[in-house]
Amino acid sequence: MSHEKFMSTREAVKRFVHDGDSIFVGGFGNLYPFSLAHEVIRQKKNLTLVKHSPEILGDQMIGSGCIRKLVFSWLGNPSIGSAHAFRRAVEHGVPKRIELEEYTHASVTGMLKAGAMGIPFLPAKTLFGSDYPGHHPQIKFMDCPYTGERLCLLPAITPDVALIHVQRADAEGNSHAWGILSDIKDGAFASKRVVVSAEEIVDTEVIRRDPNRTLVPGFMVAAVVHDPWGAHPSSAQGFYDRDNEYYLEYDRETRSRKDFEKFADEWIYGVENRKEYVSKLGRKKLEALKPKSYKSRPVDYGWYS
Amino acid sequence: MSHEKFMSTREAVKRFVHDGDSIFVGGFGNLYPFSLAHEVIRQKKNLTLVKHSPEILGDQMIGSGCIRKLVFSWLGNPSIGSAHAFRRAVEHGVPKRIELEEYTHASVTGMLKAGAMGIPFLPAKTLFGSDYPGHHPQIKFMDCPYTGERLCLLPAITPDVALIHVQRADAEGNSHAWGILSDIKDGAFASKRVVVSAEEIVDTEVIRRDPNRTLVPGFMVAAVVHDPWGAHPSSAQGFYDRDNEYYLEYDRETRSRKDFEKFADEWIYGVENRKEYVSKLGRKKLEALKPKSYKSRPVDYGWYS
Amino acid sequence: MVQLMPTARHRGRPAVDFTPEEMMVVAAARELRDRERVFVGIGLPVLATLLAQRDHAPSLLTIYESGAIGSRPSRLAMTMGDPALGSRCLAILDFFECFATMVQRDFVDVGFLGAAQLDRYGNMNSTVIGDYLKAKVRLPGSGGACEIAGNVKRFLIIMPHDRKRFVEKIDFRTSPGYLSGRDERQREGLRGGGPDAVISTLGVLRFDESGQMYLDSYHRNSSVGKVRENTGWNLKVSPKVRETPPPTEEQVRLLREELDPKGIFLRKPSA
Amino acid sequence: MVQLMPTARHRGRPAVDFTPEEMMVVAAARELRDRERVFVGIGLPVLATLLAQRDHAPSLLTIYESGAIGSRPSRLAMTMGDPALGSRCLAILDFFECFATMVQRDFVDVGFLGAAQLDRYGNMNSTVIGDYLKAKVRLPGSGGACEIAGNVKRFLIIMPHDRKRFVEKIDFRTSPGYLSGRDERQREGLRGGGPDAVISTLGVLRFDESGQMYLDSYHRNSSVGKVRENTGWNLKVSPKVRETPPPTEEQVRLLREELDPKGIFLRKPSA
Repeated sequence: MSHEKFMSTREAVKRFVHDGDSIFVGGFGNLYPFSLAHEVIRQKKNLTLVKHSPEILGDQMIGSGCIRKLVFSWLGNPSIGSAHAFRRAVEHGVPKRIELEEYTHASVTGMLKAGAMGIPFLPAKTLFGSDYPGHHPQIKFMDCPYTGERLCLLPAITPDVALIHVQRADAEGNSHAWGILSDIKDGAFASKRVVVSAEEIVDTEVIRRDPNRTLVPGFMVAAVVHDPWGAHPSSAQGFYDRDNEYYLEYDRETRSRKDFEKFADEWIYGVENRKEYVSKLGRKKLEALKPKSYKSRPVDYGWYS
Repeated sequence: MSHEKFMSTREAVKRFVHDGDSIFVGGFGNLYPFSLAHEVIRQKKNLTLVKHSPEILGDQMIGSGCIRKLVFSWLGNPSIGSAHAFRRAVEHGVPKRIELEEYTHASVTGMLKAGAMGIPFLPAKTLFGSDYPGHHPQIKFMDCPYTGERLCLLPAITPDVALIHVQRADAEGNSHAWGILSDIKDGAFASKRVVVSAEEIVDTEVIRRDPNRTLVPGFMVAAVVHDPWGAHPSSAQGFYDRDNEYYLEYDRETRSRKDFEKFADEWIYGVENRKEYVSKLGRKKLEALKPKSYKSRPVDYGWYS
Repeated sequence: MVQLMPTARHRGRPAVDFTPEEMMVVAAARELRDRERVFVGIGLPVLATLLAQRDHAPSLLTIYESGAIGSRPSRLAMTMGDPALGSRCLAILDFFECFATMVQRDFVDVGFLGAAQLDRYGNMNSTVIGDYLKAKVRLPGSGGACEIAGNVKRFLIIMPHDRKRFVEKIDFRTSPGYLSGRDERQREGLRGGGPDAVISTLGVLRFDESGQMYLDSYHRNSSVGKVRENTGWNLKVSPKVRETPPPTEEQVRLLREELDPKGIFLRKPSA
Repeated sequence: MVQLMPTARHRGRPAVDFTPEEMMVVAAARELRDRERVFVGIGLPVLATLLAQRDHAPSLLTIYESGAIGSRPSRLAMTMGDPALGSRCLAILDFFECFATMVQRDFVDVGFLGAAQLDRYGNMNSTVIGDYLKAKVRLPGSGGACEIAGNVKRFLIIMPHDRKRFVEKIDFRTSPGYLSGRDERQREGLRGGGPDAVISTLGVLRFDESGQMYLDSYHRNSSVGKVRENTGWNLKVSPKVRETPPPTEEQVRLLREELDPKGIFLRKPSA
């Protein structure tokens, strides 16, 4: 097997994220691909972002002017409050207006599920009695031909590229992940291309020893990047905790456009790559985020000969 | 936590499988619940069986007169040939006529998926150009309101009870399984009750150390049974191989109704439970079916405090 | 680590010293019954659930939106996707799968919701203050609120009580309560029982046969008058209205010493 | 264990001694290109895929109906759900998921099918001989054949060649070929390219512009006449018809010594 998919974060974003693309980012609290997203910001792409809960990853992309359209269902700073750049964009068009296509968690992730399943829509029991469908006529309703009940139809979304972060992958992109997996699999399967960043690059043998742990098979992966701490400030189950101080700081220090830019200058533009970012975080911070160990018991797949 | 769900195979089947029920059995080559199915036969239930590929487990239930209706997509003796009892039932009504509701693999499992998802139907791209829909008007077609393309609709199936076999479960029914999982999860989630048999009963701590491995959460499980070798003659990944000799013998020795009954007398009615069945198999056979070891590497979930 | 040891429900002396937030958590915990399956939200709902497990509902099953089932967090979870929820739980589902196979499939007994605005029928806005296309204040949005409101057997609303939030007319209907009454909720194709109770900083409110909110009890240091004053419509009051039974000393101790010892969601009482 | 070491394709001396089944496997393997994603069936298709990987397509990706992706079985798999496929593969999908996210989502390049009856348009019957409601011979049924036929980019049919199987009219249409021609296949809403080739015990057959089968090459010890004799309709023959290039000695050696040493799917040649 060749390792032609294995490359730097910069090259992966340059080759596989294009202006005008719709991009999906995986994760929920756990495993947000911050390193890939920061590189997208550094390369000043102009994108549609599809993500039920982009939280401050989305806020940073919006504040940096990378997002022209947002397909989402929740955008705040979790447990803390507002995502300020998002509010500035919506309330004041700063730094630029963004188009909103807004639904709910189940509808945005259901649209990706439909995309992953290769069907044009998925029926669901949601959005009844809500004002969202009135604003977004893509949502249709029908009477079930079997039960007569009213159903909401979620049209498929198939993003151009999925950015995901996982705990370990081989050089072909076969990706193991654990803990809260959220929409990573559905989003990756729905997308036309997948870019994976991983805490560890492992031999394919590690993957083959536990194929049920594979969240995304390598054949659908375009690029593989080795980015330890690539999900910081979100968590990576077993590797590090969410950095709550960062989230609090982000809340305090991005309340104006000028402050946001200062923050971005320091933490996004001011570093070349995740390696520099990590050394800027400092050893003390990194140590504080590491959990104690709590391991699974191995399972035996058996060698059949 | 109480252990009120933990019981004998006989009690589990007696309490949770009722005459007239529709039952689902999990697995595909790997992890067929043969022990539970044999107990169903011993208790002479009268059932609808929902299973894309019931293979000889279904054949034994049909031959024993337990099945009045079959919802399926393939029934043979894999790699060997016909399922003789199934053929006798369909071709000659022996030992009794069975009603067939017949589709394809993706349609039967898609109907269970719809049931698991809590929606009345799932659109799919299958069954076009096939004679099945003409025989089974439950299949409807529609034009997609988004793309205009023709879609096949798979109505949800929600069986009364799912019988599944897994590698390990705790006494509450939280079930770990690995290897080829097939339809076990969708079938269990679609069903009103779940009965689990397991190779090993483990402490809940083993489950909590690897929650991504949980295929079926205990809260939806009605009964848990400890049945080592419970999937024989099919395989249980890591525990034992498929018993090909059994399948060949079954092909040779069930070609007439009389021969079938002799076979069933010996291997189903002639044993009280799986324990007797296993000792009848004999140590030599059991040893021959055990694979060499091939273990996963543990993963670290981290202890966050 | 949270132990699931039950303690008797209303046993123990009533506390004298407790905060409005502590009262809310205790009142919410009381709404939960043993063995129920609870769709938990971060913040006060987590505390209410943990307290109920310690207090009277040891076999309560938690389901987090992130797909973690039966978590026993070794510390308070800060977000739905917190690794403290992903470690040591019983099962983890994918995100959409959790909605489909748990909420939509009818496995959830109780949900928790909050909102920026609430009307008399329990309809909620967590999307925008002002016009949707010309936001005065842009809020985070529905998240999973709309599907919880539209599917689970019943849900509880927890929120601060003032006239900006308890309003005659909400600016945007993010999540349905009873719409304009229980009948309309059913006609609209909504499932589940709708809002069961509102636990506010001032009292506990429930819904009558028509689906309209009424005051059932007011907390210590609140009153019927104070609640009505802080409500943006002419609020109905139960003829049996009374003071909300205060927390027990043990409940307050559990909250302060074991469940939120760092005061992350429950500010410590000012000395 | 199967090594993915490529060997040159047509290099090596043509074999003199080979069985019709070996010819079929080699002919099928030749239809597979490197890096294609193949939906594999048990039996001869497994052998064709393993042979292609050894012969000229080292990066062929296998997807089994059971959801196992990239398996490297340490022995021949006896069923789709064989634990030899579940161990040492790259990923495992659930059963319906494999259909949805692989076949329906258009990730599959090539599929393999067989049938009890086949007509000139590549339509297949694997359900019943006789009337569906009064079966003369009840066959196992579609399995996944119908969805493979209706979705993958192209598929290959492998089956024994005789007049009972190559028939004017099939008793039941389990899986669609070109229906009554390529146009109708498209009109019906079918996806994928339809049948690409039939590899029979007697020859290799392909489909013309209208979707009708024609003989492209006949195997050693077969002939145009023998193929037409064993076909239940007036079979078209390519003007360029020729003998199917025989396997190489190395291909036969691989099949006999490494891929199916026990002769599970390939009977040994009678001495």
